[in-house]
Amino acid sequence: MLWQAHDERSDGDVDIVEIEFWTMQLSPILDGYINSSITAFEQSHPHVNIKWVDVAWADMERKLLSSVAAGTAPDVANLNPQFASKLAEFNALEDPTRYLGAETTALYHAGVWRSNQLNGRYFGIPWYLSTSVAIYNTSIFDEANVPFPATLEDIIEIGGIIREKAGKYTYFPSFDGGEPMENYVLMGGDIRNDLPAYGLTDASVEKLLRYYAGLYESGAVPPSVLIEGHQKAVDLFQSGELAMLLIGMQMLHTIRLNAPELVADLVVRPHPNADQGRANIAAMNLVVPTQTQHPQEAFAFIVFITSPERQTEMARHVPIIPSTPSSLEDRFFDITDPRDNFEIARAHSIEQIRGGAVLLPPLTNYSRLRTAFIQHTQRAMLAEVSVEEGAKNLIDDWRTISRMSGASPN
Amino acid sequence: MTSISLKGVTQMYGSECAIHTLDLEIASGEFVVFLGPSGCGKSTLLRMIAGLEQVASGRITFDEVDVTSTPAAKRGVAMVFQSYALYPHMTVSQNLSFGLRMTGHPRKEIARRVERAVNMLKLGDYLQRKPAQLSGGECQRVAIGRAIVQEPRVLLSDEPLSNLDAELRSSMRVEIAALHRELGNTMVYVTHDQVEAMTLADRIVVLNDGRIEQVGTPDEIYRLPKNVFVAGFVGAPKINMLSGVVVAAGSENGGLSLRLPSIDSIPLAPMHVPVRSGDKVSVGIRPEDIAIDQSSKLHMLVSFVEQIGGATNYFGDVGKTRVRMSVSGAVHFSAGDRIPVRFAAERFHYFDADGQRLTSEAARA
Amino acid sequence: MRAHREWHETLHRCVPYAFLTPAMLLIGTFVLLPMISALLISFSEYNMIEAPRFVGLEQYRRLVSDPFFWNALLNSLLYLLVVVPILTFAPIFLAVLVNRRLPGIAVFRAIYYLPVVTSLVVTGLMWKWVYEENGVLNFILQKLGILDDPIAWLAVADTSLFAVMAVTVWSGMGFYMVIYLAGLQSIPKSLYESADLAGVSRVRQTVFITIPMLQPYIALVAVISSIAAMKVFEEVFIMTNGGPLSQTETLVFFVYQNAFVEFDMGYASAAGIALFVVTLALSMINLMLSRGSPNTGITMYR
Amino acid sequence: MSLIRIVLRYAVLVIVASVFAGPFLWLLSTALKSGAENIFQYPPALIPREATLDNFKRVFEALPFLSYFLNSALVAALAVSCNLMLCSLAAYPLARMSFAGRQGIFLVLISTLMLPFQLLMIPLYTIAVTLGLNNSFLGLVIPHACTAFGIFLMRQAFMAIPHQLEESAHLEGVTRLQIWWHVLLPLVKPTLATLAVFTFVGVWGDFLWPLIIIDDQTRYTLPLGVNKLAGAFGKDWRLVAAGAVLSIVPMMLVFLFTQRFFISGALRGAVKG
Repeated sequence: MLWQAHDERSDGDVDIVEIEFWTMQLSPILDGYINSSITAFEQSHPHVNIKWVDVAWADMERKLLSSVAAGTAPDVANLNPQFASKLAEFNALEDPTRYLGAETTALYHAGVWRSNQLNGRYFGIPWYLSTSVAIYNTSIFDEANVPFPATLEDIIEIGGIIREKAGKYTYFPSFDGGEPMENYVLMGGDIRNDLPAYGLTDASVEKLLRYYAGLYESGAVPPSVLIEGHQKAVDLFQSGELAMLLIGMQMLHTIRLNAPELVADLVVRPHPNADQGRANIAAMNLVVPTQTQHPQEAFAFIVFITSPERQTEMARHVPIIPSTPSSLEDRFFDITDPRDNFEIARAHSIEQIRGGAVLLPPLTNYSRLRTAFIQHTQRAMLAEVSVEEGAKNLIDDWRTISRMSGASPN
Repeated sequence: MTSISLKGVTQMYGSECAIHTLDLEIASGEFVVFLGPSGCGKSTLLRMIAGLEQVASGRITFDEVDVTSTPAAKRGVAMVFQSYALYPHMTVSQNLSFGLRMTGHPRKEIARRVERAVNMLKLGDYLQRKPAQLSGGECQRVAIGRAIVQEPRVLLSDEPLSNLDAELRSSMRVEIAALHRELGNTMVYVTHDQVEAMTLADRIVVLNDGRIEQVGTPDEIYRLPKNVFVAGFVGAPKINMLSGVVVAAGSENGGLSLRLPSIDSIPLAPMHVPVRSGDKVSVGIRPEDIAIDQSSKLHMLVSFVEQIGGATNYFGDVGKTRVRMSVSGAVHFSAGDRIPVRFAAERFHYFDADGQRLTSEAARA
Repeated sequence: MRAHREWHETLHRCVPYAFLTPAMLLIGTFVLLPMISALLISFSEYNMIEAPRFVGLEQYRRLVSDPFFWNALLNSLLYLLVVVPILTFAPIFLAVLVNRRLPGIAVFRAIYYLPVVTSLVVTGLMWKWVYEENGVLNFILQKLGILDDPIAWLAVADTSLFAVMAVTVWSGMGFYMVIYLAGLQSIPKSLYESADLAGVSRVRQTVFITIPMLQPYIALVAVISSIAAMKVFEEVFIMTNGGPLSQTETLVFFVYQNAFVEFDMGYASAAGIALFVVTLALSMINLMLSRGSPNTGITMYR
Repeated sequence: MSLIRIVLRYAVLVIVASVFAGPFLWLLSTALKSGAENIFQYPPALIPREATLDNFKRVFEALPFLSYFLNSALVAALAVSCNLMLCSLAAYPLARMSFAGRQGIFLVLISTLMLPFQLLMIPLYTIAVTLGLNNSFLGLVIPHACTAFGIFLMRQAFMAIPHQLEESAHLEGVTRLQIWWHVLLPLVKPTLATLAVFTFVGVWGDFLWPLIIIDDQTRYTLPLGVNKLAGAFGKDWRLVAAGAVLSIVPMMLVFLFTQRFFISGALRGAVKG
């Protein structure tokens, strides 16, 4: 290493800085776009060399964690806010506001930008966004002769009828990611970093647990929700065994690919609870680990690749919603074919994102909270405990965890 | 031509003593057979000479040179194993030449030695075959051949014939004897088969329980067994061993006879008997030293008859004593018969209470 | 002369170590060193981002009072209890079945071995499909009239752990079959020939000749399959993710969860060391019970 | 064998085979299904309506699968030869020589089998990074280059060889190294073949470690490729299945080729009685 440094210095002004850039599952679909973005950036920053590494969605945490532990972390990484907040908890991520001016940060969706902070420090820059819309298989609803649910709670009754009349399941509430907690907020609850037990209340937790218990009891959801995630939901829906999906619009492409004959029966609607003023935004972040030697260049690259122009361009290649609201002004996002499910879904998504928020804030000890939340929700769902007792246990656990981390002021 | 000397050699397995302090001299060019029951330590002793087992204490010398800590490979010995130990993945010819090739002998030299062994053992017909395609006898020949090509100072054999059938065994015995004459090197041979030992050995070393019981020519071993063990181990059918008290019994036969636990008593030889009245002794009588004698007062009640060609073995009781008798010729009696028998008292072997041979000056003469 | 001999002795004594050196260097660097590191980490608090902080036996204290740890330990032991006997003995019959020169036998061998060469990721995907409510297993059982209503095998608490075990058995059988096939080659044909002459049935021959003769291999398989059973992870990770309600959480799953989901490497290492101790104890018992003790088979010669 | 016996035997063979092969038929059928067919229908359709090799073609178009293949093959070849060599070397003294520390070394080796890799991964990665082995083929080989399991297996095999074979070579002045190479190794060919297949399977299917140690896509191995396939196309199961089939085929070939070694009667006639 020593001789290398010496070499560089003797070369004088040409100090090439290498920025390692990790993305989540964008290759090979976005190969062309990412590579051209990198080339464009390198042309405007001749002393920077971007090394792109693409990692599968499911493997990012393991791989990033190992590299952080071994001191070989990338300079820029593409993470979801939950994982990013875990790293931020240990001060492993640079604060972008130290490097970016207000005029730059103002470019991003304000609600999403604000959600990227933990204990008063920012840790990431929003890249692209998505939100769940409702996709219905009309043939099942027709067979059971029921309307689409207007709220999440409606699914219990409608699902019961569908189970009885069509012999199919209606809904697959996945337990991977933060979905149960997001639903808690969607149903009127609140999760905050600055309150004891993160602000959970008996009444609203009971309401959520009652909802899950109801779903299970009425036969609206299959038992496999206990062991599988949203991928299973998509597979079931594709096989015509599930009546509805609450999922990002990009899944329409997958469904089209795997179950082509289903497309004619599909109807896309906004998320059932979205019209009550609460829509959840799922954000993808770009972060800079503190191990980097070149934060300046790393942030310069992030600003470049998340710029409104680059994001609009990106949306032309893959079904994402840019995190820069000005991108959405582009005519590209208009509906050109009113019968195209995907364009409808995108319109709904944009609508929801404009008025929506990241419902689940970054939390200290997130994964422990999540594990406890899911554990108690599932117990209540299987009626192993009463809804009241389940809520009490859940809040007790959260209180313990919040005290452990010292996150709350009590 | 190498002489071997073992001095105070012991071997332990854990805390068990496998070989007790043991001395042995083997002369140059001698054919020595270690004979004994299984587990007596004869293979261990052989392996110690080979260098395959370490010596706990004591010294082994070859031609006066201490080889106790010389590695097996450097002692110039070769060994024929009971299991043949042929390399199953090599042909006969590869098996023969393997060691020489590995130790970097010149090709011509290897060819010469292999050819010599092949001629000596008539292996020419199956040089290209693998051991699995050979009969037991052929495998044995190859195993011997492999030892010969080493041109060893000492040729060791560990029960080499015990896996062969009886007929092959006897013909191989002849061949091995011829081989020793031809090669003339020192040979040490382990067996539990007394016939092999008797026919092959210049000298026999009888081993029991990690100790040498007797060393001697086959004739000495048979005629003058040093103790009860040797007497019992060598000779077939087994020697009769009668224990009793010597008593004075009238004037007949010098006045001594052996009183057995039963009422019977057997008169002893007239003179030169190394015992006195009142001694407790064991008397060994080889089955062929008992004869049918119509004039005898002793009778044997036959319980079993065994016809083995040239001779007949009778098993039965004299009084209350079990007795084996071997008579040349065909069967005359059968089970249930009473035969008058006479013990050839002049051929008795006398042993004391510890089983050691009793010898008087006169008896030895 | 004497010096020469001593030098020779020394050289000779070095031979075994010379044979071992390359292997020990590699294993020392890439296995033992990480092992020691894991042991040290188990005495500290370590989130893999900040430097480890020594906490003594704290992690082990946590472990003892953690019901999830005990649940995982019990599940692993249950796994061992069910899977190891099957994986130790069933493959013998498989090996005997294909240890014949019959036309096409190589293809059957290959088919039985197929699950072994398939990555557990693919295996998990396939079996999830088999176990589904509208999957093949329910389809077949309903067709045969054994089952009235389909069962979500992996999602129901009563069946989930056993369903996962079945996959472990399925994917391990071929592996042990191959070990036994190698072992079968060492049994002398004459034993079977004489049994044939005595009119002993083939099944009895397997029980009374093959199994006793395979003793060292059975010992090997028993040890290896117990170690493997204690380390079961992928099947669980892919098929049930520990669910339903921790019903299929095994020890290694617990380790993984704490290390890579909770970032609690110190705690995960303590659990890993506990796993190590349990496995070691079980293996020692296993080795002692079987005759393949590490003591056998050494001659002293030089 | 009588005809009935043969028929019975084949019947058993086929029934057992169906249990083992069943799930693969679904995999193959999915890989052969065209884009116009719902692969999730119920009851499950095993026979594709119109079988097509299109999915395989798409796999090769989408990713440099051939180069993943070659990478995997290279790594596997390296790992297998290293492992066979080092394990059989180390197993020899453990099985056949007496020396101080033998028992201890053996126990330590066995005990290394008992810690889960998940726990060793991070320290191992740190060591690999220190040695500059990350992102290299050599780094991929590390966990498979010398396995305690291999040593255990080889030791077991050496122990089964009659001592006299070795002793007789020893008396002939053959060195230990020569005995190991010329006498012992040929006799444990079945076990070597077994270990070769096991090692091959281990490297070929290894996923966790390559994932962590390799960043550079040009050094990807097959499992990483298949994994990428699984994620990259919004879970197009047809492609995933095709990729999985492609990754299994080479291993089947290796097994079919090596399995005759397991069945050779290498020890027959080595020792009588």
